[in-house]
Amino acid sequence: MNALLHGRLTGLLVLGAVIAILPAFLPNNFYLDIAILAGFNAMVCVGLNLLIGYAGQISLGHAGFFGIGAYASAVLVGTYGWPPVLALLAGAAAVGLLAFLVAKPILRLKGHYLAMATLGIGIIVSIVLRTESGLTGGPDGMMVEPFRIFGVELYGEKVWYWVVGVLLVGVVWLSLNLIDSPMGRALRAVHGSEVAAEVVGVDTARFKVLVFALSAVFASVAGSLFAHYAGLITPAKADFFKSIELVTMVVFGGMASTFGAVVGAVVLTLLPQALTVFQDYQQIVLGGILMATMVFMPKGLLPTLAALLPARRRA
Amino acid sequence: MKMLTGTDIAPDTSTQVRRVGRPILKVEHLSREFGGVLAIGDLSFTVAAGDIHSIIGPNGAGKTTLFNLVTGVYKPSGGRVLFDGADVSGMAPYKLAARGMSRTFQNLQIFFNMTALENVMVGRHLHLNTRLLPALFRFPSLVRKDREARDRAARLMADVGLSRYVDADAAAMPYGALKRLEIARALASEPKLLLLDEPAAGLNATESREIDEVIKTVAAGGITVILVEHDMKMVMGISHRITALNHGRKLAEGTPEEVATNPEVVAAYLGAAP
Amino acid sequence: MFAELLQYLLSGLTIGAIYALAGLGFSIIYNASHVINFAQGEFIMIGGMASATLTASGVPLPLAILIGCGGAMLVGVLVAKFAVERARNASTVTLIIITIGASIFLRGVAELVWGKDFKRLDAFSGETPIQILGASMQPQSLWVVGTAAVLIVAIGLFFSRTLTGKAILATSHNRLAAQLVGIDVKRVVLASFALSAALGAVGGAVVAPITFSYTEMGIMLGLKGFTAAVLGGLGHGPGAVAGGLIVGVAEALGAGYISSAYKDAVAFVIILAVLLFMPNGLFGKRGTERV
Amino acid sequence: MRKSLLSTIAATVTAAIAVSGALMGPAAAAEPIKVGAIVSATGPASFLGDPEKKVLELYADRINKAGGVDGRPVQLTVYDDGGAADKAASFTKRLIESDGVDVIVGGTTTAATMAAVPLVERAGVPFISLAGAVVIVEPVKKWVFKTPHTDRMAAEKVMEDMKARGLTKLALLSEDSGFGKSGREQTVAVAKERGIELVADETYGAKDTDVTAQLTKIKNNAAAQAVLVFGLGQGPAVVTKNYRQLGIALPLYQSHGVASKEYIRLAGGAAEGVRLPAAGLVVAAQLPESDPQKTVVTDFTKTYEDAFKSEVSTFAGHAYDGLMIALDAVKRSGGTDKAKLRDAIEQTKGYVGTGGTVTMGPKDHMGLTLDAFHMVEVKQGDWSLVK
Repeated sequence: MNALLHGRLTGLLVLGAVIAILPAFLPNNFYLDIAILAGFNAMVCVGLNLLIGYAGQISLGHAGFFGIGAYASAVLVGTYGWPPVLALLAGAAAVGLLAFLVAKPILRLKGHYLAMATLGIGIIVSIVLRTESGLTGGPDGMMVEPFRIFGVELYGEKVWYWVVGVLLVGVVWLSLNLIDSPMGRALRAVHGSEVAAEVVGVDTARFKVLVFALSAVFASVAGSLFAHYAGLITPAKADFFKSIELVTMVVFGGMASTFGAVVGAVVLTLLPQALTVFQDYQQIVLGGILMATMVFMPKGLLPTLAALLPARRRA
Repeated sequence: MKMLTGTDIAPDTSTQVRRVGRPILKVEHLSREFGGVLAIGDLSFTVAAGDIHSIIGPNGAGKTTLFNLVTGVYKPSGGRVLFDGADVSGMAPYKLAARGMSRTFQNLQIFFNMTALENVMVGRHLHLNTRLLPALFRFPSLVRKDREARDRAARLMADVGLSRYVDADAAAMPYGALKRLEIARALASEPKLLLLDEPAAGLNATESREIDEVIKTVAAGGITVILVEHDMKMVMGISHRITALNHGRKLAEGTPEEVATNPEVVAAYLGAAP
Repeated sequence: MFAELLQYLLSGLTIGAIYALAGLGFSIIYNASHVINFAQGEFIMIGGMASATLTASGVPLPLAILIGCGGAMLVGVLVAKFAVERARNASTVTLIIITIGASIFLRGVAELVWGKDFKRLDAFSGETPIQILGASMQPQSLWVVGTAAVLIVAIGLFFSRTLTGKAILATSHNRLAAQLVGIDVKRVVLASFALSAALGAVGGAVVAPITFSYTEMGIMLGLKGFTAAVLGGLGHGPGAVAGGLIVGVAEALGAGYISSAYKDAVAFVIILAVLLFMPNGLFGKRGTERV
Repeated sequence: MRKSLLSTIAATVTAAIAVSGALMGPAAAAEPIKVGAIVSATGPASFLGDPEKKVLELYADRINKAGGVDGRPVQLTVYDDGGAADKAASFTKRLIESDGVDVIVGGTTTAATMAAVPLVERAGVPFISLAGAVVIVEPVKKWVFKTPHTDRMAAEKVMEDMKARGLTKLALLSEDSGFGKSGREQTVAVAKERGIELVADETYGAKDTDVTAQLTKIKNNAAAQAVLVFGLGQGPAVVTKNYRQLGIALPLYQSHGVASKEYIRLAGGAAEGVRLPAAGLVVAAQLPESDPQKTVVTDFTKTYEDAFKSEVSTFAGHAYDGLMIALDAVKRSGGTDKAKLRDAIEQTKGYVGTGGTVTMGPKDHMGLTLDAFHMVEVKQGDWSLVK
């Protein structure tokens, strides 16, 4: 118990420290920008990992929720003049409700059928965003107003870096709390054996729906903030590829590991930028790395590395 | 599988004081078919509170199907199940758990993605705060109760002889220990009725005896036990009452000695026509 | 009015035939290995690109298709051997990521080999439209539908008449039992990938004159193929074919009568609606969990 | 397999170093002129972006071999946005923040351009777009310029031609992309001014492989006398093929978004008789000797076709014009001070390029007039000037 709590705090402290000293090593705003994008992805992945890694349910449609959050902010603030905070909350509430409504029927599905259903939902959302151009600006997206709170406008990489950094630590904290709670154990039990969870009183359907909605809300909030930060949102941020990218980050970093999700998001956000030196070989290298990692480290990066350190495993 | 032999059918009746408790479980005309094949047909029996009630029968007799019907894993095609006087036919397992029914599985259903202790703590689910917000923000009350649950789970593990596995990953434990872990997990939910599906299968003689003791202790603690087991020595040794099944139907019911001497039961086990 | 409906049906059946082939490919691999191969669309792309570029450099069409087909089969076997087989016991998600990695990799190689531009492949028998009761279709559509029909029948015979086919079926029913009766399960998996790749490649070649070929042509076709396979019930061959045709026709009707912009959404709306009521697809077996 | 992948990576790294070495090569002593470019070399607009990328690289190289500009070499950084606006925005950020470029050429598509606009405006970096829509330069943005003709001019040119043929009822089919949407708006506006009636208004997706549904509706519209397609990339080629498949007999117009031989190659025989407005570049040989562009376009065509063994397109020309206008401004402003460079670009006067003669001003950040825009028709697989 103490060891577990201890590990939790250590992890959070390390994460916080890395975030705090990182800017000293980043030469310009471009690198800050990449760090911020990694942070946004990490937030979504920490949430998605609760669903995929801990509760063992697949979603190939989470970019759709990210997209709804982003567009809710873009449209409500830009077109209807809502305060950004209110728009963000409205987006999150709408996504939570939507996720809640669709989750009940689709989470009865198993394995590949669930993959198909979530993929379908994500694609439908992205098609709607792409098509309703009167509202959303169509395939080329729309501009988004800066985020304003208490009369202060959040603008520029230097400001956003700290905003995203603090939020990420917060999201990781929430996730760690959840995992080490009765509800968290119920989620993991759903993954381990649904029927065994049921016979000791776990309403598996309820927890699946709850975690699906929760991870969707994480994605929505990240989407809203991302839209304000980037100043431009396009349906590409809600499409199938983005969903796949998110799942890949979770699995790559290590399923059922909150810090793994963070690591996966960071590595896979940096990778394409680093791979631009490969020019035409970029895709080949990216595809190759994905395959190789999953074939040789099916548990993902962090758990595999952690297993190499036997001392940590004991703790 | 052990064959029924002469020595096996010699229950130690002297220690068996017949207590007739109120009925805790009533199965009435229960049936279930799979694609036209009847797995359970018109089955009725009653389990008295406080008993160790065994269900025996050759492979394919429908014992596990019966467990699945009683615990809500499968929905019955016909008939009903009454638990504590209420009709619970087809009720979801988690609702039955809340009413005080839990079970173990013939094919292990362990949460291999957790530690042994956490497996048992999941068993405490019904007695803990499982709401989202307290979990996310780690309310002090939740942390305190969770700590209690942890201690209690550790005690339960000790009760079933698993003290040395408290911090182990479930995935790293031997088969025999996992069998007991399932019992500990089921007990953690504080059931009134516990269904054990072949708790001794795959265990050696020493381990079987240990399980035997565990079951007796459980029953002594006031928990009704329904037991499916092929180890006839164990069944005959600890059961108050036995229901014998064959081809999904009831073959015989009674005290161990009644059932053991029932020619139909003997025939079914020997594979001969009655 | 009728001509319009017929026009949509013809368009729908043409593209539906390709979805059916892709869906069948998904089902075959799923049966043999319980893997959803997200690189299925890339087999289609390889077929389309190979036949377009080879004919452009003077190779006769049938030979070009054959080479494309062979190339795709080789790629399929390599993917099975070096990626899927090695990760046999990995989780569903991990396997999905592996095949997605493979598809990204293959697209990258294709861009390098063939370039990023669109390739044109001449229609097999001219472009003079065929008029049917006021609707018109490209002669290539007949090639697409005809080829798909022949392949589907051939696959049906393969599974019911040949030893290899039966071995694949046996493996899908019970992997362990198949192994015990002496079926080399690994080879069955390789064979299923080769077979699916061949189906995809031929599909890609016949559809290329209609859609053009380009390195990204397989993405949507692959996804629709997956939809077709799930709609029919995963692992159910005839179901996948029916699923493909249903998706194709529904899309064309949706584009014609509802909104062309929502064409791609039609397939996914259908699949959601079906899964809501039939969690195992239209023809899939209802499984009962063994505990 | 692993081994070959590793050697591939090694080869690529070596190649990358070699390329950057070559770029820095001869005039490495002087401070380079940093030109950034964002093009859609892949994706649905690749047949616009790919030649643009090639031309930029070709001419940067040629200029450097010839001693650079005022003795300073051109250091070109090109990123491929794959046709995605958000990628264009992120690469713009990278060019400005990390690569520290002096001027940016690019934005193959209107969407990519519009995504970059707020960033360059804020950072104060001169930006010359290669995209078609009028929204890029109207209203005028301080740091933003463009080289191609606008969609508005294309609509005007098409309707001029319709009038000449006595046609007054137009069916419009536009792509759902930025270019198509802007084109649609301009067509609607111009039609109103010119007394052309818009009898159908359909859209299609940039990646659609079948548009028979939309065309069937147009076919069944008895009023239509001509059809105009506003789109770029392969979409219009698909439209053209489906158009012939359905046997629609009306005259078919395309926009300048398809002024590339790629379009004719893809659409094949179906493209015969299609008309579109295009810069003189694609009909270089057919231009009269008196045309001021004659020399420029003939030379450019020769250089391009010798280098790449493929036929020149107007898009290659847009990139050429963009690079030349930028470098010309560097020369005139005597350096790479961004504000001075911007002013110099705005003062471009009488520059004869592949798109026409460019004379910009504070209120005109494109500088082209309608007379450099020619109506061409596809005849026997080639462009032919409509007289």
